[in-house]
Amino acid sequence: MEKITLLCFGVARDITGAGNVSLHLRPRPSVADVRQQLIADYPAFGELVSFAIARNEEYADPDEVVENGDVLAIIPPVSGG
Amino acid sequence: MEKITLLCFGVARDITGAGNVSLHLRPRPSVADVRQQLIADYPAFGELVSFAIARNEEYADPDEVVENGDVLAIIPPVSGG
Amino acid sequence: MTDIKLSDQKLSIDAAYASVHDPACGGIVLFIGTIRNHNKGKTVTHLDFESYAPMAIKEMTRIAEKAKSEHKLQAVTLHHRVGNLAIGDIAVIIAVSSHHRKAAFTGCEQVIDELKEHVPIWKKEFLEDGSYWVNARP
Amino acid sequence: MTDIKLSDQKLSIDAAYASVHDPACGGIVLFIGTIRNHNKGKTVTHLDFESYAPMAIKEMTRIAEKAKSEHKLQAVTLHHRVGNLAIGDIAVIIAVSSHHRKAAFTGCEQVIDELKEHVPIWKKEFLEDGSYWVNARP
Repeated sequence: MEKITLLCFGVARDITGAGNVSLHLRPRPSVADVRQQLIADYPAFGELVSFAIARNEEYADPDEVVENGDVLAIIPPVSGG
Repeated sequence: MEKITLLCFGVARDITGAGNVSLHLRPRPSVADVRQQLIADYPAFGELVSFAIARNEEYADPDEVVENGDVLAIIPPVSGG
Repeated sequence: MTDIKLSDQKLSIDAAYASVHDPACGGIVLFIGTIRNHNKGKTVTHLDFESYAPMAIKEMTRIAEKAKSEHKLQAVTLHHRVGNLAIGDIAVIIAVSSHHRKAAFTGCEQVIDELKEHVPIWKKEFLEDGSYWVNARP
Repeated sequence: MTDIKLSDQKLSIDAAYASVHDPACGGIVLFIGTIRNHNKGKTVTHLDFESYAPMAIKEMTRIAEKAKSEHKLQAVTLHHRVGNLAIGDIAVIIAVSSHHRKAAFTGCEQVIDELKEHVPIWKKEFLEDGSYWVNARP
């Protein structure tokens, strides 16, 4: 098992109660695996309109593989402008 | 015959050499008559891309009748903005 | 609200913005037309704007009111400069506020399009080797 | 040129205008997004904007560059405010200059549309009786 840390913003910070959250996953998980584990650990994420995962400051596709050292973030529905 | 005076702006002032121009027409001419007389007296108006006649500060239709006391103006192609 | 002005003084973007700003409206679109340093490959040195003022004000008001009602805008401001203008000077400012930003964009564009077509204002361009009334001759 | 800024200081319309102003371009379009005093029938007292700053800057840059190349714009400026904002404050300014005004309108509208869809900035609205993250929940 590997510890994966994600940055939390907006409603994600409210849900996890902190600026980042750690999940335990097999090594080199896909982005889809990370999403799934996040919802398993924090079911409230399943109640959002949607959310994305960013990898190294870009929107990540579900089948991308998370490498050691990647910076991950939870991106709840944006509302700038 | 009646004297009809038109205000001149932009290139119209250059053509007539003054801020207004007088034409001699039968009483109660149509706007089309005014246009025609203007081109007869100042053929250079026929060389413009187009021009309109305003009656009482509004664009006039060719078949409108010019009444005593109306304020007429020659409106060369506009170029504001 | 519509705010129409024909002025021989410098136009202010802040004043145009303030005139349409409304705490109930989230979206404001501005169009700012400035004097370009060239036209059709020739270098422009400065410009002169002349207007048939009372009719220009009437047409500007009509165009602003029409856009306001057609696109359900909150406020439309239309300020046009006249007189002698230098390169870079602002010739026209259109400001539109709306509850819906799409309507603000469409309304603002309609106002500048119709202004350029109908408002009796004439621009004389001064080039290095002469001057001419824009759009007048083929 | 593109000019991207994420700032916790008041945004300046004049600065945004100046950043795209170019004597070769006659047309400038600005979009200004301000804080509304109501949303869905509720009275808003103030707002908090949070961002994932490095990613927000990347997305803003990508969106501005894309609009610039797709619509052949001369310059695109995109300034967004973060932190605590009051009613009437400016949240975002987009300024676009172009040789063709139609492209300036289309490009400016595209930038605000894409910003609202993609840029990682989150708005928390404070009402008289509570607060919530806008768009987060159904």
